[in-house]
Amino acid sequence: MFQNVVLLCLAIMSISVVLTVMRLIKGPDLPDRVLALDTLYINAIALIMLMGLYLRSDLFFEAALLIAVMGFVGTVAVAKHLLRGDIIE
Amino acid sequence: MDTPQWLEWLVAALILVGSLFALVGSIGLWKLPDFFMRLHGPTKATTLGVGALVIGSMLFFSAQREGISLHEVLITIFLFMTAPVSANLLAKAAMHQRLKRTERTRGEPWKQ
Amino acid sequence: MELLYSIMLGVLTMSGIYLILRARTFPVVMGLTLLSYAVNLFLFAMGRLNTGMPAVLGRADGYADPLPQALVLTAIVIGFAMTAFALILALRALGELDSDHVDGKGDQQ
Amino acid sequence: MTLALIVLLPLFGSLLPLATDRRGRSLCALATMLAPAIGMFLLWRHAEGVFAGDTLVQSLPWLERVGLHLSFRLDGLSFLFALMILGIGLLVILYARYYLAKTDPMGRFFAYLSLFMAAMLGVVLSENLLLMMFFWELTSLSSFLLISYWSHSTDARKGARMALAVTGGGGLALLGGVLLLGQIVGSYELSDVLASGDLIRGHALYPVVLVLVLLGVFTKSAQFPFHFWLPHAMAAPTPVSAYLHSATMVKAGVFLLARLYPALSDTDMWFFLVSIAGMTTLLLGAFTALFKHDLKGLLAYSTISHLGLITLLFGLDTELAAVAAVFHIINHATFKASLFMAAGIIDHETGTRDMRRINGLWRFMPHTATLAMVAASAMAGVPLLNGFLSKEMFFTETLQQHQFGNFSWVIPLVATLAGVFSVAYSLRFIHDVFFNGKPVNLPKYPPHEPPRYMKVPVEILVALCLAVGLVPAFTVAALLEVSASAVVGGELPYYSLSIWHGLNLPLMMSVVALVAGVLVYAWRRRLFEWFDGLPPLDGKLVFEQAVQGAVRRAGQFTLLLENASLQRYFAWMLIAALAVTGFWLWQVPSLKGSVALSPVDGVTLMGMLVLMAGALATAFWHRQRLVALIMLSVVGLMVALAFARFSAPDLALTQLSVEVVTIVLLMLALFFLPHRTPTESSSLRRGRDWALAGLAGLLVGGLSFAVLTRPYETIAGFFIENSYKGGGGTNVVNVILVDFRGFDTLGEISVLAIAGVGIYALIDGLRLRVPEFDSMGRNWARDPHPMMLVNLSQVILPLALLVSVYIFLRGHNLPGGGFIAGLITAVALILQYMASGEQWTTQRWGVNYHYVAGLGVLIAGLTGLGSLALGYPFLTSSFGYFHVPLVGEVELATAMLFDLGVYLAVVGATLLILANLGKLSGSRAARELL
Amino acid sequence: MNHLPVLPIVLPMFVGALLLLLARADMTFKRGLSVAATLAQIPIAWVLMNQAGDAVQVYAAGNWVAPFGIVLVVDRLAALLLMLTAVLASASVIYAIRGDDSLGRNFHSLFQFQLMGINGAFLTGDLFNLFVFFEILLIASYALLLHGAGSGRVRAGLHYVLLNLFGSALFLIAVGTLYGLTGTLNMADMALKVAQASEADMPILGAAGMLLLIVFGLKSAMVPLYFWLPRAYSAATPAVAALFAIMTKVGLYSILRVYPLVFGDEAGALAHMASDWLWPVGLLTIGLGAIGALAASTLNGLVAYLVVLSVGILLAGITLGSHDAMVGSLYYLVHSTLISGALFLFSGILARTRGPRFSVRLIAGPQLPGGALLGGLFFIAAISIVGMPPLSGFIGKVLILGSAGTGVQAAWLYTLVLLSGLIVLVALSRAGSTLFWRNDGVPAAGEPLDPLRMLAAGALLACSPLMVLMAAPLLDYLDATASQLLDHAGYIDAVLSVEAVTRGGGA
Amino acid sequence: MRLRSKWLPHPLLSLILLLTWQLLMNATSVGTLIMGAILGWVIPLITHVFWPNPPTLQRPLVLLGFVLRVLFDIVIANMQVAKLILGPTRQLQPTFVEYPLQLTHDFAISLLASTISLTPGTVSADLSDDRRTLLIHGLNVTDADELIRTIKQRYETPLLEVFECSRT
Ligand code: NA
Ligand code: NA
Repeated sequence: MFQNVVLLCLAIMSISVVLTVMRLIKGPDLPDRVLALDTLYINAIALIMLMGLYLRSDLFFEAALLIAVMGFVGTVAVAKHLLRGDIIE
Repeated sequence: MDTPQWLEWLVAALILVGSLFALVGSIGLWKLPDFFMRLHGPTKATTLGVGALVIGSMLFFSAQREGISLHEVLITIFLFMTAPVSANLLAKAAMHQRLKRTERTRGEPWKQ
Repeated sequence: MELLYSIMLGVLTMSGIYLILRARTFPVVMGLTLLSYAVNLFLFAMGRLNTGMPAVLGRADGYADPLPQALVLTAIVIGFAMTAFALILALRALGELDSDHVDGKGDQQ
Repeated sequence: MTLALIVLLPLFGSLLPLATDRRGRSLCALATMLAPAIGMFLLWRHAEGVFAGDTLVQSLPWLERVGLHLSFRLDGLSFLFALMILGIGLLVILYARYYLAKTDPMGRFFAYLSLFMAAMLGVVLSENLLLMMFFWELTSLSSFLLISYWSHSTDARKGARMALAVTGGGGLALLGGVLLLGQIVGSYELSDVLASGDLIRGHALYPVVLVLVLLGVFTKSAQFPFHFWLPHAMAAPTPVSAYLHSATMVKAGVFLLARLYPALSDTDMWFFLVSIAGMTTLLLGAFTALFKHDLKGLLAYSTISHLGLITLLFGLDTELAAVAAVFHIINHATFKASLFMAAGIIDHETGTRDMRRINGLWRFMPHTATLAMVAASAMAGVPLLNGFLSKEMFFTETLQQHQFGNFSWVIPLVATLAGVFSVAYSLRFIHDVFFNGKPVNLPKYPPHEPPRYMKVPVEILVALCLAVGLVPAFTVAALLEVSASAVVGGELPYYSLSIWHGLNLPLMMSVVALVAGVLVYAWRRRLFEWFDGLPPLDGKLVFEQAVQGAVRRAGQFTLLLENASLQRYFAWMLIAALAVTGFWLWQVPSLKGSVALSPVDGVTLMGMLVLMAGALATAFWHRQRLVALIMLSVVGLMVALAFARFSAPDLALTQLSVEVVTIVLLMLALFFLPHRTPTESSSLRRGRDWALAGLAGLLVGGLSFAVLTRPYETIAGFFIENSYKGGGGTNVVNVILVDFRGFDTLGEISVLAIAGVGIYALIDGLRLRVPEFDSMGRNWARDPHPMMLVNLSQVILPLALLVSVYIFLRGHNLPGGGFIAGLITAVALILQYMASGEQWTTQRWGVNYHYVAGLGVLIAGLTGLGSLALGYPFLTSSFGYFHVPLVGEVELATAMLFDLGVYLAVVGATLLILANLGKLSGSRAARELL
Repeated sequence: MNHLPVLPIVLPMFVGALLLLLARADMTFKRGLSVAATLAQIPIAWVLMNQAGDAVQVYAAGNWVAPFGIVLVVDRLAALLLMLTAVLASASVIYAIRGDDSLGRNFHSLFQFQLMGINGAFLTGDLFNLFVFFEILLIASYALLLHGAGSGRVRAGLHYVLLNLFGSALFLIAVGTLYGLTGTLNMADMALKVAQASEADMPILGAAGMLLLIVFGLKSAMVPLYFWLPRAYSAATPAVAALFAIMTKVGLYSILRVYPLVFGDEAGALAHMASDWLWPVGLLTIGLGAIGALAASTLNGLVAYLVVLSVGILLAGITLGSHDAMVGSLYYLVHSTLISGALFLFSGILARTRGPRFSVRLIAGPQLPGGALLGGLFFIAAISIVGMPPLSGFIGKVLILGSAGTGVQAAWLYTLVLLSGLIVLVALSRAGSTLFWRNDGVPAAGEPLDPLRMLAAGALLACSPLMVLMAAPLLDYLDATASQLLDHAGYIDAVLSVEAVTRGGGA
Repeated sequence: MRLRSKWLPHPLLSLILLLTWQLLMNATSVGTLIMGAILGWVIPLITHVFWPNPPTLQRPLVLLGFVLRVLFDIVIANMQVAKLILGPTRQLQPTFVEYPLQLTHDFAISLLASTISLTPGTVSADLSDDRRTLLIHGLNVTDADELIRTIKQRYETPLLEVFECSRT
């Protein structure tokens, strides 16, 4: 049963990812895309956690943590790039 | 180690709620008419959704092993810390790019 | 799964190669990045596609072949170093030749 | 090894003139003469044996594998040539002592001359054919130096280059021929080769060998159509001409013809190739010589003609013809050397060689004139002089030929015709120079006799012409006998050297030649006019144009291939890769192997679709670079997820960290680069590129599918088994990285460190235009350091460092490790740079990342070195579990120390790259604040 | 325990890393350290040459035996190439310390890492490890090629780097496929596995093997993958270009190492699969190299094409496959590497002497001080590279041609080698007479001859007559090298029978 | 704070790090405590150069209450936002609101801005250059003044207490 719930969640998250990617492709502007990318990162955390639950393995915690960190840094970089061009000034 | 039934239910509920919140965030991202409005979806719903998921996972793995598993909470904390800053920077970028807003919007964004 | 994975590799490779064949440094570097993703995934898959078998002793019933994983790790790092170098070289070329054409043709503006 | 000594003495003797250059000209010349003089002596010591018909072979084994031995041979033929080379060489040295101007560096001249002499001696004295090739090419090289002695003159340079190209090129062909000969015979020793004539002639490769050898011979001996280089070699100082074009260089060709005569002759092919080449050359040279106004030009074409004569004689392929050929070699050497020297004297004294200006010199230098006239008569074949004798023999032999069938009369006709012109140009040399009115506008006037000793060599040579011509039996007979018998390789048939053989056809031919020659000379003005009306055909021009044309075409062709277009190079490489792999993949019976496919689940399908969409979007939108970059990071993220999905958490972690750093890097670069890519390639080109890309995709996808569906046996079990036992860790991937294959990792961090250093060097001194507007043409936003970001980054840094430590420490047993930890640290620091700026951060964090990167490599390396002390191989790890009170079991492994090195190298290299890149825009923020 | 095999890799690595730590130290000290470390490679290589003469030396890094760990394998061939590298590098670094090294940052560190990569590629017995060392030598070569920057270098460097990045991708795909089917990375082990591969796997293995050939071909600069080389080599600093003379040989070495072993006699359908391709490719490379040399407009451009040409000759020679051909090819390899190195150095000296206006462009230039000496040495180098006697090129060509037999192959080889010899002769005599003899009368604007630079170039050049004088012992060594190289079973046995050290081993 | 010194620059941070270490290790033992303590001591020593102007905590308990309130609000806010998103979006009333700040300390302002972003339908879009005004975008704001009042009362006041009580 539990496995099925996890699978259901995975399906929900898949829809979520698809919506996010649709926005990513559609844009229309760069900030939209960056926002979608940021969301995609967070969705990815969910996917990873769900996968861990499904496999009953906690080996994916670090990956999730790292996605959070890296997603943030990536978003900051792009946003900074949009604002100032130079991200390290 | 077997997980107690009630805990499984709880975890299931938590992750289901979390997933749904994340979905809401993504729906918002897709559905809302302008960038500034779309910004609200992911920054809140998705963050919370993932937060719920993480807590579910935390409970699950605490039951799986001896002692509790709390480190998942770090992810939630981290997301709560960073989401506002991302949103802030993206909003600034959007204002800088003078993105169109829905006509209903009151108030003015600032010049960057 | 194997077929899907292979198709994915094919598409990834195709996109990378198409970009490599462009005339400007930036797309080429992006193409190389895509290509290195494809290559890493390819190398990785040579240990076959395993589900739920991380090669951490005591954490799973079976273990995926750890060797390709280690190789990919090395390849990722090296690929990063190389991409970085190529990119900065592209900048240097921009500085020296005033062009981002891969052949340094001075046709800016 | 006295024979070797004869060769080696002038070789090393070439240093003597260099050493004595500053001590006076006479001493220099004397020093140069030392080696040939000793050589003469050594030769004389062997004379007895040679004249007794012995063949002396002295051999020192050297390179058995190559078949190259230091073996020398002295028989009649080589004795004759060595004698000429040394004898005329000595005379030329004496002559040159007076000929060279004070400003000409004499030491260098004599050094080259000595070198050349050594090379010639080597050619004629070698027993080993490869050794002979050694010297053969050395003659080309040293003559190149001699001809270009006056290198400031364009003619000298071009003449030398042409001579080198033709004779050196011919030498290469000869090398081919010699190698094949060696293959056929199984030895390069002349004794073996000469004894294997039948074997060689019967071999399928005989025609190839013959053509290759003849190419060497004809180029060297200036046979048509390779004759054109010789006249232009006249740009050399006259002593050089006197030496090279009488007794030596050009004679090397006919020498070889004589040398290999027993091995290669006696076939139709030989006859036709050699005799036709000789005949053509004979006539062409004689004819052209008449029209040369340049004194040396006349002699040059005369030389060509006489070489043609000798070649023709060898081509006639009878033993008597061979005797005649050898005889003419001797005669030509004496009269031509003296004529060149005479011409040199005239040039020396008048300052010009143009016969239209040089007239009536008899009045000014009767002594020289007499000598020259005698020598020229010998050249013309006037009776009582040596040239007459060999010419008579030649005429006789031309009449003995029937191989042309009904056209056999052609040979004597050509011979007579050449004789006519020979008489005519010889007459011109005498009449036009020494008589024929008064000199016209000479640069040096009045000319007078040269220094006494400058004439001595000419006198000696002319005396020889006379002596041989008058009393051949007492002078040359014995020498001719032994040398000619060495050529034919056995007993000689009867021949007579007497002057009078009765009133026979050859004599008639001589008379016709003499009379007609005088007539031709008498009508020369008409002939000159007619000749001037002919289209100019200068071999030099043709050659130069051919070379220039070749260079031009080579350039065009090279540009065609190497058009400096990376796109083209990539396409070449792709096509090559597709071709060679396609060749094999085409042969695969079934791409799919025996292993069943595993099922696809929805989430994975979705992930892969997203990945593919991202990849395609990157390619499609590459013109909008930032958009493409965002798509690229989608792909990066999905790749990480794929790693996680297929049981590789370590890879997922690594991919994630690397991906972000890469994106940051790309963005840093994008600041300076245009934000849009212009449309440059045609749709056809894009179509081609998509097609190539598609094929490459098929290749990679196909390979992957083929492998994934095939059964699998691997050494992986070993790693899983020994990871804990032998490596002390439960994360097998990490143990492979830091232990089983630590060497790879050591290399990998070296790559990182080098990249960091290399990039640092690239950034150093780089100046880039800082864009003042964003891609939409607006000013950049004002705020360089958003406050919320600054504050958050400060909070994150310590936390990230903590996480780094965590990831680092667990790496050995769980996913993580030094590399990922290093990237986390690096990313946290980069966040500081992004949030607060490069200067702000550098002020607070003045770490030299060079040190960090270097230290990382050093620590990792030193860890590996530690095991050496214990007698284990490099990089052997050791680990132990220690009980610490209160804490419990603690594992200490050298692998951790190694991993620390990795960590430092990663941090150092990454920041070396990124932080320095940040400096590129200078202190823009600071400037703006002012 | 004999640790010598690891030294040619580890020594430059340590010195390279140390030089990073000394980034701000006194230049004289860094130069001394770098030169000493490079010179030290010569005795190391010498001892290894002797050791490898007795038996193939196998060193199991990390004490993990083959095929599980990475082993270093020193056979005569590897040792020979180590020696060649050591000599070439010594001359290059000595040349560089007269100023070329300060044109950019961190020259000596990069130089040492470059040596690490090259030596590693020669020593490793593991295919993936070979990839790693390729990357080390590549990344270092990128940086060294760009040392001193300038538009020419950057332009050529961009192509060089990007093409090689693509090459690395192909390398990984090839290695991956081979691993995916054989389950091993050790070359000796892989040879056994390939020999046992099933019919259905053979074509896949073949495709992977050929992909690898493209990678090695790119490094070794064969047709149609050499296009990057002329511009890159002629753009590089002389010391770097001279060292790069060994780089193409790394590609050739890899071909020599991998194909006869893994796809050799035992490989069934795949036996000698590379040869069919390499033969025409080699011949084409000879032809195009010669044509390029004729067309070159600068001296170092010309020399770069001579490098290409020599690759063609070597490919053809290697493909002949016989023992004798191998001996000849190895001799020619040593010869061509050293002499093209010398020519690059001379070219650098000449450029300095002629001054920046003329550099080594093949146009009339100023009157050269010491032109006779320089011209003389150039003349000797040219003779050697053309393959004229009495220098090493002649012996090399004689050996290779002599081993070609008298068949169709020989016809092609003779024709191309001899014709290319003629073309190069014309090209070099044009170049030499223009550079040293034609002058427009103005005195040189450049520098006087530097004795140390001359020594470096002269030392390399001196190897040519030395290789003739010492030809007998050298050929003996090469003879044994070829035997060892063709004895695949011996190699495999040596690699796979190496044992782990237990209990301290006994040093 | 007396504890703050050259050798222990940020005691609070050290404590947080010690706690985080326990979280990361997913266990608490003597070993993890020792290690956590070491890291909690060393890392601030290394990183304190990046903290030029650290905040001073006056009332930790108030902070705790604030955190709990915010967490509660986050949950509520999300419910509301979910409703807004899923419902008809045409009736939404997006608004930019300029919020006058009382807080002056950088860190506190950041905290407030973050809080606003995490809670009901608001996102902190920008901070004025003089750091006196915060620009907030509301997803559905009917009364801007009401919003300002709510924020001031629920969030800014406690933060003022925690970080800048001396000035309130
Ligand atoms: Na900057
Ligand atoms: Na006259």
